[in-house]
Amino acid sequence: MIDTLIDITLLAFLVFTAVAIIRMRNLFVIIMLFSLYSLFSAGLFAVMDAADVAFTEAAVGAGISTVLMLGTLALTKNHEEKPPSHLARLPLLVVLVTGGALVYGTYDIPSFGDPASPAQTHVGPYYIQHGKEDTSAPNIVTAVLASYRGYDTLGEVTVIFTAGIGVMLLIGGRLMRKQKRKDQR
Amino acid sequence: MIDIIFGHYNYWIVVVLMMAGFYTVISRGNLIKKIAGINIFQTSVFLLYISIGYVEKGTAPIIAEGYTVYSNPLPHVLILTAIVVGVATTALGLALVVRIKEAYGTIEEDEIHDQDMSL
Amino acid sequence: MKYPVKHVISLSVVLFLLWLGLSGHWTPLLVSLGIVSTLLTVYIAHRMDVIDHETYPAHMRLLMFRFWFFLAREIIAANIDVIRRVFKPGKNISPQMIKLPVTMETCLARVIYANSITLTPGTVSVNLEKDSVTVHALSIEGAEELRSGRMARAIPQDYVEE
Amino acid sequence: MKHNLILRLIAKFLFPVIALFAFYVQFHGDYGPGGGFQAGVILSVAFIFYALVYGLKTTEEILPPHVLRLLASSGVLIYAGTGVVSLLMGENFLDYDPLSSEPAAGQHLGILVIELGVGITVSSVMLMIFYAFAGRGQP
Amino acid sequence: MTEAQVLLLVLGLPFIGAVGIVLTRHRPNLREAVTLITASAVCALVLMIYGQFQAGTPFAVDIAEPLPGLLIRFEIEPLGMLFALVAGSLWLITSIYAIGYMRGHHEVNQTSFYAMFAIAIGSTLGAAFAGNLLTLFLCYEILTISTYPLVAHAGTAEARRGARTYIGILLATSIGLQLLAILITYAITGTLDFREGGILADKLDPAWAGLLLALYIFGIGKAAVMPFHRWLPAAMVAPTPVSALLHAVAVVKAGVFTVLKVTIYIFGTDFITQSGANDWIIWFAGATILLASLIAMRQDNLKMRLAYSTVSQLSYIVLGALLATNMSLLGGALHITMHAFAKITLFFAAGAILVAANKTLISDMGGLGRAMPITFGAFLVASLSIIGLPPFGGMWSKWYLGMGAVETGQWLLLTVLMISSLLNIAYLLPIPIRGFFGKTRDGTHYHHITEAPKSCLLAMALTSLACLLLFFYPDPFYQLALSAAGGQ
Amino acid sequence: MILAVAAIAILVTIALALARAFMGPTLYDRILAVNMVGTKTVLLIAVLAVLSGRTEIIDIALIYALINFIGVVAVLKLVEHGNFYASGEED
Amino acid sequence: MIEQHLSLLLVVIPLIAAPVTAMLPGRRLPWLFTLSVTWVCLLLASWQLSVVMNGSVISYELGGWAPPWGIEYRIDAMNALVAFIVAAIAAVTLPYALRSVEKEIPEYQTSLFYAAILLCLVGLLGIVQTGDVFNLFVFLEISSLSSYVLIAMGKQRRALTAAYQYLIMGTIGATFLLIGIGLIYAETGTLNMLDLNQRLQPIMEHRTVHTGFAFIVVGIALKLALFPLHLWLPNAYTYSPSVISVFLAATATKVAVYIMLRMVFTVFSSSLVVLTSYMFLVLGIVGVILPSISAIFQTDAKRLLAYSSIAQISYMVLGMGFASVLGLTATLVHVFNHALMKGALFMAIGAIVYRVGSSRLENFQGLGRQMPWTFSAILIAGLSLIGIPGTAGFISKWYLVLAALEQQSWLITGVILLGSLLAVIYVWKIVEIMFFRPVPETVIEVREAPASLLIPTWVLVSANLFFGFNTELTVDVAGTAVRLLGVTAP
Amino acid sequence: MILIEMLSWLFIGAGALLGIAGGIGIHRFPDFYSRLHAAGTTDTLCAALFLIGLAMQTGVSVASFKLLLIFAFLFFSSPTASHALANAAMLGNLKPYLDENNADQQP
Repeated sequence: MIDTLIDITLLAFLVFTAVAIIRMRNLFVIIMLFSLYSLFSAGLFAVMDAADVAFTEAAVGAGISTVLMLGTLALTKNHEEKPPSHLARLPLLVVLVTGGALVYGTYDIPSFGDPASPAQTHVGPYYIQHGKEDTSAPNIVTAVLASYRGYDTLGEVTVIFTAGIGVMLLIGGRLMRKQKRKDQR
Repeated sequence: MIDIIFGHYNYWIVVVLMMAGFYTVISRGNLIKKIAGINIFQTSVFLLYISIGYVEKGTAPIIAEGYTVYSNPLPHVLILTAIVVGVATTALGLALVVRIKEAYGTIEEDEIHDQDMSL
Repeated sequence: MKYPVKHVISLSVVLFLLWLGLSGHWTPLLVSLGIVSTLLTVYIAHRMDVIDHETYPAHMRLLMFRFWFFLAREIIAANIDVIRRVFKPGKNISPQMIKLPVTMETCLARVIYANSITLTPGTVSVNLEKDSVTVHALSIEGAEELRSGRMARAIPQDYVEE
Repeated sequence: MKHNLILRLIAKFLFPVIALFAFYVQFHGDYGPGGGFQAGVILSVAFIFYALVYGLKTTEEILPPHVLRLLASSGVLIYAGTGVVSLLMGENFLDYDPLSSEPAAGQHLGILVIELGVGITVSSVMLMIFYAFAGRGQP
Repeated sequence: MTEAQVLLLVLGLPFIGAVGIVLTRHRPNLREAVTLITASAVCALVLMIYGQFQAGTPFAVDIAEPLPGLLIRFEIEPLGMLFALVAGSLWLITSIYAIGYMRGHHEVNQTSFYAMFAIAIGSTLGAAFAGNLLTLFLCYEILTISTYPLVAHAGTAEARRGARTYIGILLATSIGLQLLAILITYAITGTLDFREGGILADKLDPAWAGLLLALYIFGIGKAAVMPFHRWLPAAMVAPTPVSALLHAVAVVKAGVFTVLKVTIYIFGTDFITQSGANDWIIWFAGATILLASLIAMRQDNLKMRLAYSTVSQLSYIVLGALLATNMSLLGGALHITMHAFAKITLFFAAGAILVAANKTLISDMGGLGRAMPITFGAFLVASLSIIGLPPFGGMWSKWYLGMGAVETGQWLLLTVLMISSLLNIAYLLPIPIRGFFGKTRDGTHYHHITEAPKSCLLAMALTSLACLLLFFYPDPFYQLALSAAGGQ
Repeated sequence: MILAVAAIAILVTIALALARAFMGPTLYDRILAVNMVGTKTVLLIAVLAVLSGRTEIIDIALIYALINFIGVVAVLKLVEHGNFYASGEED
Repeated sequence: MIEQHLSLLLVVIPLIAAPVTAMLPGRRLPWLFTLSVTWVCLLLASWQLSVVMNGSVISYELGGWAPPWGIEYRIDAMNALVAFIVAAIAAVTLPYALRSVEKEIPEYQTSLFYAAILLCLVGLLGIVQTGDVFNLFVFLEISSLSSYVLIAMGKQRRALTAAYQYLIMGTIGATFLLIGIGLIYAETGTLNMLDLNQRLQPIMEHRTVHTGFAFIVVGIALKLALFPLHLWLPNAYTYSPSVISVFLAATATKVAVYIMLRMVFTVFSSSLVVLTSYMFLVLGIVGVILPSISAIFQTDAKRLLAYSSIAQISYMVLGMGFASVLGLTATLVHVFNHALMKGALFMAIGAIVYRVGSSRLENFQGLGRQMPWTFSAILIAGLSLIGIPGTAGFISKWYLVLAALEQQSWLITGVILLGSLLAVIYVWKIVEIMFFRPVPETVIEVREAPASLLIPTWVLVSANLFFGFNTELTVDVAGTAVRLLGVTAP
Repeated sequence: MILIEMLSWLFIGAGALLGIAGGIGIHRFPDFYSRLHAAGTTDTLCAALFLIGLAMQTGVSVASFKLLLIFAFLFFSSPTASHALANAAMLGNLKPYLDENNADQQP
């Protein structure tokens, strides 16, 4: 029961934060609220028994992403968003259609927490039953991440690597020129 | 009806969150705010996944004595990967914003557009 | 900058104990990984030049108990005071901005002083300078209390060598 | 922010703790929440913290960008290399069974190694990205 | 050499020649020698093939199979042989003419001119020898594109505009209508081979036959049936040899040749007549004949007048094809030859006048014939051939076309033909008459004007002689046309 | 039981702090409120961990306590210096 | 023994090569290394294609875990064909890259630039090879992220906004895909494509499945630049460095088409397809005509080609819309052929940019005579784009129209032909300016592009001609692929 | 055992009250600096009470060690953050609301 309460309250916080982010115009505040948003999501993940995800979201959403956004803000030195010049009707329509589709789509989705849903009966249980003896890692998430779906994780590392290369190419000139001088020496 | 509400409120609120993020991305002209919007959008999708993996009276999928019902680890793994992808995208997007600011002197979409047009 | 080997050792020991406490799995593999991790951390810290007596006082004596106790009592009392003010209807506070002299010699002591002021509800150190600290106090009483120097005297000065 | 005495001191004190915590998370991924990615992020955050307090230049002297580039690449290579090793041992890519005498132990070892690869790449890339952002526009 | 190799050689030679021309671009004499040698070789080969073909040797070669069951295939049959003979022999003559003309007129970019010319002829020969509709279409399109730079040769804004109309109409009709027709044909029959008696006969609902035929007739834009004839006058911005060879022989004849091929081998004459597919399209051809003649009368620019004359004459052949009787087909096929020789002479003459006197308007040509008697003499001969008066080759084709009309009882069409002949007289004969007997506008005499360069004169003489010869000795072409038309 | 009460109390506190974060009025008020929400969330997660009995979750609280602090430091550095590269050596 | 791993190595070799490239110093060394890697990939891809050409299927279990618990590589004729396209284009682009990159990218960025190209290749190949929907998403992101960066490396500042726009649109697309995958996962509990197919069949009427399908289709459509969602594409192709325009134009959207085919026909393959086919047909019709008209009015050659790409993509979408054997064959053949022609065109334009420094059409005046080889390349590839017989483009148009005729849809037949006519206009616009406009007085002599740019261009041009005559590879493989997709409708 | 349980309840209950009081405080106080007192200071004690209470529940284990570690960490970081925030506000020229009765005010 208390789980449900926390769940609902955190969801409500998320909604408030999201609405506030849309309405606020000071980018500084937006970024801080965004970090709160991440934090609440991390809390929700924890409530929904996704410890690893909560961990990651806390580290990434509230840590790295926020710092990077602040760094951008420092460079752009533009703290106030311009007020929207007109009511964005088309985006609103698109969003409503998308949202409508999603609500329509969730009608047939198995109930929240239903242990008999396909997701809980098909592939997932295998990992829980065999994960520990297959990989000798009690944390099944790690077992799946690193072994059963290790290839996805290789892709994930590659994604990060790509981002690193990308950022270096885009704004890392200073760092690389230093490197270049060292090479020449 | 009441069953549907209780079984789905989580999804619905998540949908609302997604819409909020999505709306921020497509309606706002400030480049940083767009990135923030994208992040909100993605985080909400993560919530959707985790909701799918949640099991009533379950616990985190770390095998231990005394627990038999665990939540589904697969969505967790997927979302871990997706979070990483999200932060990578954010980093790149922000790097682009920095460059755009240097090149145009503004990070407002309509001002950038005006500058491009006046060429 | 050269610093005593004992700082390095004390830091290593503290960190390794921390590892053991966090880990909870005392298998050979994890303990050896713990040793590796500790050494790596110490190496980085060494490169960073952050190992010195200020942070890892190998000689820090446990006699600081007296201070801790003092601080805890202050914190509790001050908390009650702030709560009272929160619930007191009408005009409940009279904020002050005061400047206090700082007489401590070492950096560590000054930092402890400033942080203690902050920790004690009702007063916040706003700016710590070479020989003074600016404090924002919630009430006249709080300001007076600080002026009296009771807190300053409680800061243990004697454990700092050199 | 170095002139802020309090922060400087606290940073000195906290940095090793955070770094050690990162290593803890790195190596306990198979027992509790965490793993290479989270550890990488925490480690990079520790350095970011140091850079915030002591300045970017100092940090770059401790951990130069070209070393980071090297580390970022090597993390990916460690991961993929593990897969190649399993190939060489006659199994499918990323099948850790042959890494040790018995499959479960092999899996354990494999997971440990690839998590290390993840951690190295993530921490170095994150820090690299931070360097790039923080140092942009530096005189 | 096997037959297949010979066939490949004759098809490949122009392209090899084009490469040779490009390679020798810095030495004009050598370049033109290459052109002449290639043209002679092609002419000789075509004649050789003709000889063997008459002896009964089959020629066929498959190049590739781009689509399952659809080959790029070359095969010689009588109609193609006829067309190849015309194109091959006239290329040699035109080359001779072109050398004189281009030098006399100081044209720029002569290399690309000669090279594209060779490619155009190569694709014309390809179209002539095409073994199925796909191959024909392929060559047809290459021809369109390779002639575009020739039309736009001058590079002036006017030339570009003309060339744009040219390529626009030709590509649009071929892609929009002809390709569609081909695809429909393929979708219905599963083949695109040329077959005696047609391939559509039992497959297509006769009710739709008319529509499909219309797609073909209008889709083959090179046949210039109104309303898709605008490209031909527009292409008159090209240098005269281009107009002569391409717009009197290669391009337009490729169009009507395709029309003949489609009617004979795709639809089959029986199917056309039985299904009534030709009922109404034929009137487009008839109307084109008359309207184009009428327009031609009103043109003062000589080349434009000739262009509209060509439009009109092409529809004779289309008419012959659409009547779909043995006689009319024979007439249509023969007209390819007859009209080619006559019209090329006319264009040669027009070019010669331009080079020698720098005149393009008919109204300026009074008395010019006295300064350039050979040119105007050739012009007269060719005009008479076009009108269809004996003793010139043009008589035969008109005769058989008329017979075809009579055979089917289309008296109205016969009338059209008659009127058209009268109109021909009206717009062609005044030119030589004015040339020989007219006065200059301001009454002066042309002292400074002499005949065109020798090579131009030579070419004109050859073709006008051919017009005469074809009356007395039409036999090679007659035989080929006859076997193509299905009678023996 | 008491843990449930604790959780609710923390949620209420977070709600109050959140309201301050939305209302401002100054930037510093917001930072303050965000920081407070952060600390309280750390507690919430800790309570949750004990509540569910899965003490592994405490790691999340620990990490968040770290990250939150560093986030605030970053914000302050930006407010004070306007950039991330300054070393502060100048004075 | 190694043979069973070759399909995997096709992805893993560039993946390992990318970080190595990032560490190499200088200009030539990274290039040489990347070049050899792409050629090895081409070899592997050809081998793979030759194996599955006869209709057999390669299955590879990553990590030794059997699907659906582990990730599976599942390669049939369609994957192999698309992988071959990608590898081939990469192998041709790399020789071209040397001179072009030297001119457009500063030296200190060279090695990272090549690493990014390799990563993009890894992503594209990974998408194509995998049989797991989430793995597909991950590799999709690798390719997307690297292409954002590569696009942003263009010299003009608008490259930055183009990349940003692409990033936003691409991320929205990827997130939609993620939502779709999530909904489907909630309904089936699996991520393996084959398994999904089987488990989806009995629950096709579920609204969640419908919504998931819709989100997947919209998400891919964003990546595909399907007509109303194409806004990112023109800028992205216009302002990116020449090499990247070539590579992305020839591969990225093709791979997106592949994903669409795979998702719609392998994963869902049922009554839902009928629904989408109408949408595809409508969007395809509009998408052929409007972008073609836009292309006509462009004043920048690259931009013109980009709009033409959108129109060409719509042809592929039309083929999908028919959902028939012929239609899908047409789509696959066009995927192949369009890669050839757009690759050649962008390469030729890149050669001009190399000499002239701009891709604006006004600077192209009279270049035809100064750069005859480049010009003829543009001409031939342009003819292929129009669909003149004898070129590869004709083959795809042929099948497409046949597919339309088969279903007696005269409207679409007309649209396809009209699209070709519009292509005539915009191709001719370039040709005319290059060849028949006099060179402006102010322009100094321009030389023909260097051989290292011309040879790859002409390799593709020749391929355009070759595949216009020899369709054994394209049509046969496409036919096999379609047969394996299990499309039975006429 | 029951004693520890009771003590833990007491600690947690006190912490909860303190937390809520702090939350109300940041709404009742008029300006940033005074709110800082309400938030920052109650934070420390509130967290301490909570964490100690929780640690009592878990008994001697890795978990309680970690809880105490969190406490130690907060104990150092929280005042630092408060101080830094106040410092930044002052440098940012945010004027405090001061009691005008008091003439003693400085800077």
